[in-house]
Amino acid sequence: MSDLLQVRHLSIEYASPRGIVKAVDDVTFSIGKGEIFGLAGESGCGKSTTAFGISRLLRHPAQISGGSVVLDGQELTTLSNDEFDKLRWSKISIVLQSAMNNLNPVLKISNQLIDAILAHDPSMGKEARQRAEQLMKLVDLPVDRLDSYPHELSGGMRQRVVIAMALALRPSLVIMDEPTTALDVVVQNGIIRKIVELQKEFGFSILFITHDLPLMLEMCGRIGIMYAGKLVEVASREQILQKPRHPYTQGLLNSFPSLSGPKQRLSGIPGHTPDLIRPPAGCRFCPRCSQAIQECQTLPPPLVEDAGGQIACHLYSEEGIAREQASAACERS
Amino acid sequence: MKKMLKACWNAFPGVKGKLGLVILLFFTVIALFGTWVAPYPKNFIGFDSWLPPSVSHWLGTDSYGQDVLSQMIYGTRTSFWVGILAGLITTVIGVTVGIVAGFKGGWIEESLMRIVDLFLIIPTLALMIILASFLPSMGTMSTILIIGSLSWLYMGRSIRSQTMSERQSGYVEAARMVGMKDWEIMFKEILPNITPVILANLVLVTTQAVLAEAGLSFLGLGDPTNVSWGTILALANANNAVLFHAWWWILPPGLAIAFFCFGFILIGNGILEKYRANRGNAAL
Amino acid sequence: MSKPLLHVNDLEKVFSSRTMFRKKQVRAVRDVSFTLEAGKVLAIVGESGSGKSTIARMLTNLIPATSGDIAYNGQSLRDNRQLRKKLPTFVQMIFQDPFAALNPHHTIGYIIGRPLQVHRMVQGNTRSRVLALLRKVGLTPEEDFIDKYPYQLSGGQKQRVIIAKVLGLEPKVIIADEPTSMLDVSIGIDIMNLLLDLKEKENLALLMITHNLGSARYMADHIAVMYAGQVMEYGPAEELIQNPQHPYTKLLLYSSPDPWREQADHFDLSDAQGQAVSESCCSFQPRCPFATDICKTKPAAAVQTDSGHQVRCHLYA
Amino acid sequence: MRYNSVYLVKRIGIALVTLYVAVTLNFLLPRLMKGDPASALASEKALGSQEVANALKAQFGLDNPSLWYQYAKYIKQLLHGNLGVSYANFPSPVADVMLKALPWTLGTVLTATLLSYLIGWLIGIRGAWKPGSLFDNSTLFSSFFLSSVPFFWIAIIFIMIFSFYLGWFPLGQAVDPAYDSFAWFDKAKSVLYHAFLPVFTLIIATLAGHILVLRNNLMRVLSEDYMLLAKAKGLRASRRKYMYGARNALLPSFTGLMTSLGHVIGGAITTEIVFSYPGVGMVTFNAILNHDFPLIQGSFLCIAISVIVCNLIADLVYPLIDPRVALN
Repeated sequence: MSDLLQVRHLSIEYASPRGIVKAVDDVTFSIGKGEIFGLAGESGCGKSTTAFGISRLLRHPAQISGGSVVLDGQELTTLSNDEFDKLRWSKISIVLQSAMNNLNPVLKISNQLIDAILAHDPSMGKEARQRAEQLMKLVDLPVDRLDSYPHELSGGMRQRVVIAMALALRPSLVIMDEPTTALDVVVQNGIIRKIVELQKEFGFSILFITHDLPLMLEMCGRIGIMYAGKLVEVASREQILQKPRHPYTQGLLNSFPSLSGPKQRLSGIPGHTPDLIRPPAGCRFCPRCSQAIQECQTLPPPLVEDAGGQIACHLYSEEGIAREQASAACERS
Repeated sequence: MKKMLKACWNAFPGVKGKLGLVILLFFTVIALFGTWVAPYPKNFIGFDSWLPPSVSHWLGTDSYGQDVLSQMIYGTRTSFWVGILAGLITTVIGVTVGIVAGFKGGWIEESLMRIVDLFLIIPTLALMIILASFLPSMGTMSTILIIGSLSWLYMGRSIRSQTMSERQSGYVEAARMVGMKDWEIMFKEILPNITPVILANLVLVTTQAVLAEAGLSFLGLGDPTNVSWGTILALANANNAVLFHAWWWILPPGLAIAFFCFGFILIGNGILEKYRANRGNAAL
Repeated sequence: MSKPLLHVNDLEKVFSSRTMFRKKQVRAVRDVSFTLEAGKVLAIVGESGSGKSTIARMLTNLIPATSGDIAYNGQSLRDNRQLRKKLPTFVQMIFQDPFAALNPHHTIGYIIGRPLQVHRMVQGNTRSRVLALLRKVGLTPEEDFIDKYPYQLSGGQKQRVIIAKVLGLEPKVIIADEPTSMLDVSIGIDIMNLLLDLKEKENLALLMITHNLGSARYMADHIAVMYAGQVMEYGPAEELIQNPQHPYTKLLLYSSPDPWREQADHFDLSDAQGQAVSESCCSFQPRCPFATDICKTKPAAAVQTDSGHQVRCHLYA
Repeated sequence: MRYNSVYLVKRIGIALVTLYVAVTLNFLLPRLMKGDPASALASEKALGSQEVANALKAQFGLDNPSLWYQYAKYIKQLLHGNLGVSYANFPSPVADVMLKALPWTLGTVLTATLLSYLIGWLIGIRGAWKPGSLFDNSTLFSSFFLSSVPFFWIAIIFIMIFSFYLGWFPLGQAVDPAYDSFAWFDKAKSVLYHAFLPVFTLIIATLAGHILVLRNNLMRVLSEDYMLLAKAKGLRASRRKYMYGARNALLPSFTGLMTSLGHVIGGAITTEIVFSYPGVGMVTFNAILNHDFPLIQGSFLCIAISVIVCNLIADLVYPLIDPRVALN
């Protein structure tokens, strides 16, 4: 499966009154064509910043301070604004959290669906309206709703309009930043099933971002776990379900009360996230990690790529494994 | 003493706040110590008229032969006190009405806000003219009362909307959960959180008061015995200072009003910016 | 069976808003009844707009109930001024948003200490009592926290301060309105564990309100599933999760993402959320895949089924 | 039309109530302030003859002490458009003096307010679009300065510069002395030529307020999600700026425009005196000088009525911009 998007050593920082905040630090991952890739992590881990960095939507103080983003073989970070604008929505589109205001309150739904199309193909004129009707049918919304205003739609309907809008120009990558967080679980289920259905039909790739790990495990093929600006583990869904490797991933999985498994007490993760202005020297998860070893305090863990995906933890780096076997050996003897 | 000065210094945040404070101090000094600073006594008409600025008369003399500089200095006192006192009266009324209306809600809020909206539409200056022209004697005190009693409307409304947004927040509901009395929630819980907005409004209202006083005295409704920046301008206009090229009589009062109010506005905006910047730690 | 601490009978709340001509009435809560014993946890689960938060506000007398009866220790709340004055020392609520529930202008010591003074739980200096409360909720070293301002604390720490403040009034019943929905999950679990431990140690009754069935199952002994202001199904937690009866409970269960589940059969569902619910039919009828004619004409009554659940559905009538 | 009846009735209701209060206020003020209202309204010395004074007292029911009777009479007179007789330009009734003066004031004030709102809108948008830029900071600081300057001072300065030293504009008055003999085209030219400076003064004086309000509104709107989405859609900067940004920022400031109308008229009163422009302001000024109370009351009433009417019009225009208001 050739790669659609390659992100190499991406770093994003912004100046705050207390100093430079390294929101995203040396993140590397790739998304295949037609793959649903998940980026999970708790608040402040930099998952949304990464997405906005890729699609060049960073708000003022934040800026990319290093690394490369290659989409379909084209390097994005060096493009000029005008060149990048050509890609906007035709190659990359975005679906934001379904807060009250992701649709312009004073414009009709039809105008907001059409203006993306017109921006890239001004000659459309009449057929633009038909395209808008097509898009509404695509997400099972009644076509007569085209002439109503956003405040007349329910949260679920508004989110479906935004999804239809994102597919207006058949982009190759759709970034979804917490698309269903503000919705009820039943409506969310309907929208997630509609997204998966559309993905199968049009074959675009999805970068799905959320803090809800169970939802991600149900929907995404491969998942990246971020913590305090670092990408700590990338693995397939089955791998993460059966044998999560990074201690933080294990802690996360042990924080979600499940509906079907046995009812036992969960421990969660003690402590709280580090300060991104002066992050701890070694691994950023070290202060909260129960399996921390000597190197963790001093040495940032190297990124290891292997069959199971990517892992950035000393337990799995070469010296780590060597020491592991040594200590295991002496235990046995 | 040093600590108090320090606290007062960073109570006026940012470059704007500091600049505003300097301007304010400059005018306070003149208002308080005017009589010693002014080269000639008040309304003293002992000189030739229309003298351009010279060593003895830094700002020249007007058509009556009064020294413009000393008139300006005495005028500072009136405008200063009118601005401050009218501003305070307006703030006290505006804050109480705003908080009570914003917090209590129901018919109290409805009636108060109807009155405010009503009077906001009717031009306040016209109302002031009516009041001023009918009052038997027009002392400085009555000017302050008129301006104070009519300019709290805008402030009342902005404090009310601020209080309403605070009323929705969690800590007010938590306070009611604990069983705190209404007055405590209003004045010990909500008030500290809207103080920055009150201060910003106080500053705005003081500016309006100074401008209103200048307007009233320009129309000849101010205190005839007293001199203020407004009366100087009124006389300048009435005596066609323009035809006599008497720019030194026209410019200073206007600039003085402008800088005085400008200082206040700078302070107001400095406070608002700091308030918005650290909405998290709003510990003033 | 210990005497019920809290007994709610046929609770109802109608919000009426009057525009110029017509009187609009919204029945937010309808004929809700349940009991709560000391040391037990009841979870009320429902989507937004199902009336669950309205019930919490009625129980704590923040808003008056239109009809129905709320009794604490057998004493009804209705026109009982004495109980209402003392209510804060009987029932307390933990709010959903810890970031907004603490006044940014007061120190933690003042926030926890002030209620003690309001209800004269402590004479004179409240500092030692506040330190004890901070220790009880795990905010140690407590000397560090007592003089801090809310903006210096993380979300989890803020929620612990709120719990400490609530404990200060030594309530018998604690109502937690979605206590962890604004927090990261790894911190939320600690808060839930803390609430469970406190329930055991202090023998409290806990009423938890949430939209997440997972946390309801983790915390509660009994679960009540609410929809459009009515209790659709009420039963022991484990029983209700393993063997749901009411179609809506099934819908909620299968919609909640749970990767550890083998295979979940899906409903197809019309996104008819927020449709006007008339009194003459079962309120879930517009979205119910099993709706029959009777559902459209007669409101469903709560029925005790053989599995011990109370279900409001014609399938079991 | 898209009007929702409830909104319409509510707005007209408020306008009528405000009008009623203004009228009642106008009636009560002289009675509360000075001793005997009769002496205020029809004092013999000003009119020079006893019969005229009595006739006036009868007409206004001042001879009957009961307040309600006077109030009823006052309202009746008002409905006939009779605002009493002005002392200064006796015997012409107040109503005529007002009718002559009102168009001048309304003309200048309305054009000035709309133009200043438009210019303020453009500057505010450009400033907020690139916050912190030189343009933004300079407009911000000059707006602070301008908003703290009295209207009439700007007027005097402008006369000094443009009329006196540069001679581009007349020193005052509304029309040329030989206005009546002009053909209609020259009349219009002369009116515009004389009105330019007063309108320009009003624009500059009120510009600062509009810039500040609009800039703050737009700053808030720019941080909304739909702006981010518009950028992500690759829409042209102009569409984002106006159809998405400005239209949403316009709404709250439109209500601000309505309340600022009263403030502008207040300012216009003093400006007209400097330009000796024969509007309501000038009339009020002369009325104050001559203690001509009926005229003062009359001018106040006219100002209040015109402001209320303008606000009602603005209320009716508002639903056309903000879809949420008219339809719900």
